[in-house]
Amino acid sequence: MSKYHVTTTVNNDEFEFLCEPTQTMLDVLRDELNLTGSKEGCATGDCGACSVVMDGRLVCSCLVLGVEMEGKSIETIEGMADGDDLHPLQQKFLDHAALQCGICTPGVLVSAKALLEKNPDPTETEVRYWLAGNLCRCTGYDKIIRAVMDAAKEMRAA
Amino acid sequence: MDNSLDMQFSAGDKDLNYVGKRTKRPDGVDKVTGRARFGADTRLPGMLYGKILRSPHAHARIISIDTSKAEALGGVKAVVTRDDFEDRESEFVPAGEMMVNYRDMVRNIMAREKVLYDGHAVAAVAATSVSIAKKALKLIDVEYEILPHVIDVCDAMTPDAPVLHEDLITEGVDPVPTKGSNVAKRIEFKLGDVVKGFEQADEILEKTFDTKPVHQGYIEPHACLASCSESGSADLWCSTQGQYLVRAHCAKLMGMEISKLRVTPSEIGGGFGGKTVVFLEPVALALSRKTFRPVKMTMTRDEVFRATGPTSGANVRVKIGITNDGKITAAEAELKYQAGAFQGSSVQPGCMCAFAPYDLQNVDVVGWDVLTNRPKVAAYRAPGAPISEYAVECVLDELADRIGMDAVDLRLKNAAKEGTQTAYGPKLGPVGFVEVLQAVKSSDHFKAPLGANQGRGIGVGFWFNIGGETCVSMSVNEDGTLTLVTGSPDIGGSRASICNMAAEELGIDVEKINPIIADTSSLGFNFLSAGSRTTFACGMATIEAARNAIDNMRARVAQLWEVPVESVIWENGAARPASSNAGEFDPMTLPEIAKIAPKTGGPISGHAEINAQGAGPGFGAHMVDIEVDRETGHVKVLRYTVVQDAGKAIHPSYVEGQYQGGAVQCIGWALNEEYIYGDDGCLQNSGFLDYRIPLASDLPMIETIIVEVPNPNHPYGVRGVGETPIIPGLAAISNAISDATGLRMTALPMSPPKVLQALKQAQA
Amino acid sequence: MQYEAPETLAAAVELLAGTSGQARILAGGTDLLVQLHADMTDPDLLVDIKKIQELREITNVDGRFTIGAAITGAELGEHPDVKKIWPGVVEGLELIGSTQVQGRATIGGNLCNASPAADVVPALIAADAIVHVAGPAGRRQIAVEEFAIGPGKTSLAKDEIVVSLSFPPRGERASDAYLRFIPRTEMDIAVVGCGISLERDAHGICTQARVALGAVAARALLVPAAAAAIIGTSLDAAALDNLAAAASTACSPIDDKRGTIEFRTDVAGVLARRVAKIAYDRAG
Amino acid sequence: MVKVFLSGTISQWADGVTEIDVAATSVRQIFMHLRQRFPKIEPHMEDEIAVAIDGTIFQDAWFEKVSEDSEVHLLPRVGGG
Repeated sequence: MSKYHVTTTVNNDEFEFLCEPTQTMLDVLRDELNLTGSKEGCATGDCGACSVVMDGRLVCSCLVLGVEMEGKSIETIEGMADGDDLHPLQQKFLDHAALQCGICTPGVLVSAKALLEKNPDPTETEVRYWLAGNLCRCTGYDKIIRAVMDAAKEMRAA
Repeated sequence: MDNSLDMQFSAGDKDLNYVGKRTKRPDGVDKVTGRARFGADTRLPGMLYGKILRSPHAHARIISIDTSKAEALGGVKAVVTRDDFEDRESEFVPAGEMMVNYRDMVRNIMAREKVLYDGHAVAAVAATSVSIAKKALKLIDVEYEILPHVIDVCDAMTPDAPVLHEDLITEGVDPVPTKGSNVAKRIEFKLGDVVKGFEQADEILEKTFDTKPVHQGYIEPHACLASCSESGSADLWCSTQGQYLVRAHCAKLMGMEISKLRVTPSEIGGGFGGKTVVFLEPVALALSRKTFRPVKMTMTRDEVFRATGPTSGANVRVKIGITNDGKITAAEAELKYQAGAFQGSSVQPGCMCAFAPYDLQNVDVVGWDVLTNRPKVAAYRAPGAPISEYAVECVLDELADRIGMDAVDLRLKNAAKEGTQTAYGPKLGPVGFVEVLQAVKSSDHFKAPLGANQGRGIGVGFWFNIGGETCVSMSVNEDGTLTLVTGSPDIGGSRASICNMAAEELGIDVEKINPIIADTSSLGFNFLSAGSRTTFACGMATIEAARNAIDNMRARVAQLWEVPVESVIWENGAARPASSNAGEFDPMTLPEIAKIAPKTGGPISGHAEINAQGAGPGFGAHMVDIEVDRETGHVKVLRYTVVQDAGKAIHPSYVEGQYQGGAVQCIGWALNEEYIYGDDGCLQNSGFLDYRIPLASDLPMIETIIVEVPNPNHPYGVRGVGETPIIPGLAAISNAISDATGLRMTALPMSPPKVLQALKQAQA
Repeated sequence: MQYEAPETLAAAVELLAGTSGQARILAGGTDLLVQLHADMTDPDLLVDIKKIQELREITNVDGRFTIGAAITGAELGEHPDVKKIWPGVVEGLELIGSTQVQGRATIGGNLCNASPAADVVPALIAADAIVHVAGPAGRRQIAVEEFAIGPGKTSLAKDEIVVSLSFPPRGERASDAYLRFIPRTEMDIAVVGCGISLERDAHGICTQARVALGAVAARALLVPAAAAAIIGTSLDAAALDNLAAAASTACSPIDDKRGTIEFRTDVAGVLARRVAKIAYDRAG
Repeated sequence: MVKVFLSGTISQWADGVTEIDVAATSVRQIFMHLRQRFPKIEPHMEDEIAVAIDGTIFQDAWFEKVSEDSEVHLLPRVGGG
């Protein structure tokens, strides 16, 4: 299978890579760019563990082809903290113990950040529906929702 | 058991600095930044990609496997089939939930004579890319002779059912059968005389319940990376609840010496019992041994559902007799549990737990372990217990109704307490069941009003909890920090709890302790992170290791002060004179002692190698409010409270997390989750789209009440907390639906079509 | 497999017409990538249509909306006007999948996937939408209820592309609604879906209605008998009973992992009732 | 003599006996006695039996002491998820 040359921006860094046309963005991030923070839980868009933001839109990177990354700007979990300054959401997840095993955490954080950028003052119901595509099997979501609400509050005050 | 550990909690209300505090988890930052390395996140130079060819049939004899075309494909470096795995003797070894048999295990990881379920591994390929490996799988020709299959547990027990293993003779029945069947085992637990007990009853109720297999649903699929060297040694990285058990199983299956196989556990993306067995690991090792190149294997979600271990589906009959004033006089149950394609369901703990929450005189529980053409079951939190306790709790609720007694009062009246003779064996030590039920009654939730079409239900749960073999090693570093080495994979934040206990013992800042989870070559044997043992057993070993390090430091200081070691005590992170009689010395802090360690005898460490005993049973209760949409059968969960005895919550946040996560798994199991098979015996919902685990939008907040009745066998009173939370919810939800509608659903899941059908039948 | 992302419709049609192998159109990819992952499809050519401007536009000419086939659920939901006039169409598209899927899944994709359970399709049928198609021979129009001909099958030729969907102009007292039944609250495929578009007069009498059902037959159905049950009424109890009965009667579903025949038939009636009330209230 | 109770499966392996008196001062001595008396229990002895002494469960406890007034129950070992 001949490969395609793609130029893209991930977390403000420009990357060039070669990929097979069947490789997904998730495959590319993990296998070609060594950005393994995005996780594969299903590869069918049902779990959200691979969530990234592409040109401002929250997407499952398993449902985007690597070749579609051409010219796009991608944000992944690896770009969320500013140096050793954690994003308020990351900090609140630690404070609220909003993770247990941690496999869903990168995807949940990326999704929650996209929510708060669109809606800085979401209701609990809005948070729950926005995150419906991010499966978590450990926490029962309770502490995740609390952490997101608390981060939103702190970010509004800032 | 080492009873030398002081039982600290009983020393009175000693102020605790870290135990019971919500400290920062040591692995937290790595997990919120995407840095933490899970099973599929490791790569090696020269790595190959392994893929497995799986059976499309539920039951078929393998006539032949031709791999020649796959082997000829460019980029394919190795193919393995049944011929690459040596057959093993029938030999049972403990592996978490139940015993496993190596003769079965070698057949489960790669089908031998027959394929026994849809998804059963038949061959595997290692290639230079995933796409080549997938292409190669299509080039493998397998000739099958398709056989009739059986999926349902009751069908599998009939005399004319297709038999999976013709040589399987039922154990525990008299006379011993002469012919093979799907029934592996009959077990029975008895106490007193149920016939007499039922004679004393005013009300007797008997009902039969069905449950479907459900999957643990961990979000991280199984993944591993194996690298065999020409020297005969091998490295294996994998996501597992127990690297030492992976080592034991793989060494056995590969014919390797234990010391030559080093297994390094990755961070684990959920397990719940499902990552206590091996699937990919021996196959990856076999592929690597053929190529002497690293081989990485990851499962797809479809493979996880089809070919790992869900829990049993079951058929359970329960009969209970009570007097008009609510005393249970007799309790009887018959449990038929699916084991999947090989024997070893969780029916035994199911039998043992069935009536364990109650103080009963007359009990008879019979269990059957039954094979079906499904994947071999694995543990799923408190294996076996949710199924049997669900049925019991539903029957009890109806009996409470019949005699006009409050459901909690009925349970209180019969509650197991210290000294209760259990049907499964011992008398109970101190347990917190009565306290749990009292906390239910005094909660706001219990008193809150309900609206139309709403109902409230409660259910209770019991799990034994376990201890087991554990090693911990702790180095006092030259700058006064500590490195804590454990061998227990952290599945839910246990590192934080363990550091809390270490900091408490040592009297130092918890953030000065850095824990790591060791590979199998760096620390002695540890049993699985399972059975709610980690905080209990690994905690006990940590406390002992800390005390060992403290003793070492006290000895150094005693030498320095030229006093007997007894004259030096350890308090608030420093060695101090035991009294003024010991001499006037300024305290020496841990960093001060660490700094001069080279002069006082060399590096300082502490260690413990224990087999932790005396785990404290865990009791819990769930209370749930639901609303039924009478036109669609949809059940909405409105409010949910978990009450459970933790013994002592070392890190309350992660105790709450266990309660909340377990409760939501109950909600999934009760309402929507199930394995759905077609007439062809193939699984139809092998993905998260149609295997419906609860979503954030399906749920309310999950309230928690932590009851603390200390376990006298642990220095801080810890009981395990991970297993019990998956038990009470199934019945609680069923009882709530019954409260809202007056209907008793007797089959799980209580999905909308079933609820609507029941509502229509009741109307008609 | 060859991947192409043409910038004009002509180029896209030419690519499709020119290939001798199997070609698939890539829009949001939320179904296609799942099929690729599961080896359910192995095309020789993938034509990504998201760079074609006409497919990415929403226009409103004198109250006639045209929505490009590659408009995503998120984009449609954010459009200031469409939701006011066609709330049912918007909610149909917005119900598909998660927030993540909404960022990708397109209105044309949901239509072309031709699933009997596709969420936007009953809403489009109720809205009397027209499918605009381009092919080597030029353009043609298809009534949306004629577009799917069976599960996974459409009336498109191999070298045709759905360009857009257009909607008739609306009266003042007109609106629509879509509801589906799923076991959870999100992330599921519709077990039953129902879209209703209606218009009422100044006295609250329903003057026009279209009722469509999803997931109860081999393709989404337009149910004229159900519409007839409410036209001329103010959606009184008897009219709603007749509506529900007509909706249930129109069902010819299957038993599968997502629902039973009995359940789907019952719930179709229940949903029709609920959707009609919402649309009626919105129209008022 | 120590009173030893055998529950469920253990009793099935011990020809249905549910209660025996054993002269023993440790768990290991009880086990040795059982091995001799009930050959069917042998394959299960290593890994499948836990002991409860006065209510405390020991998964492995050869050297644990028992005395005349100990109440000893043998029960199946449990694991967990």
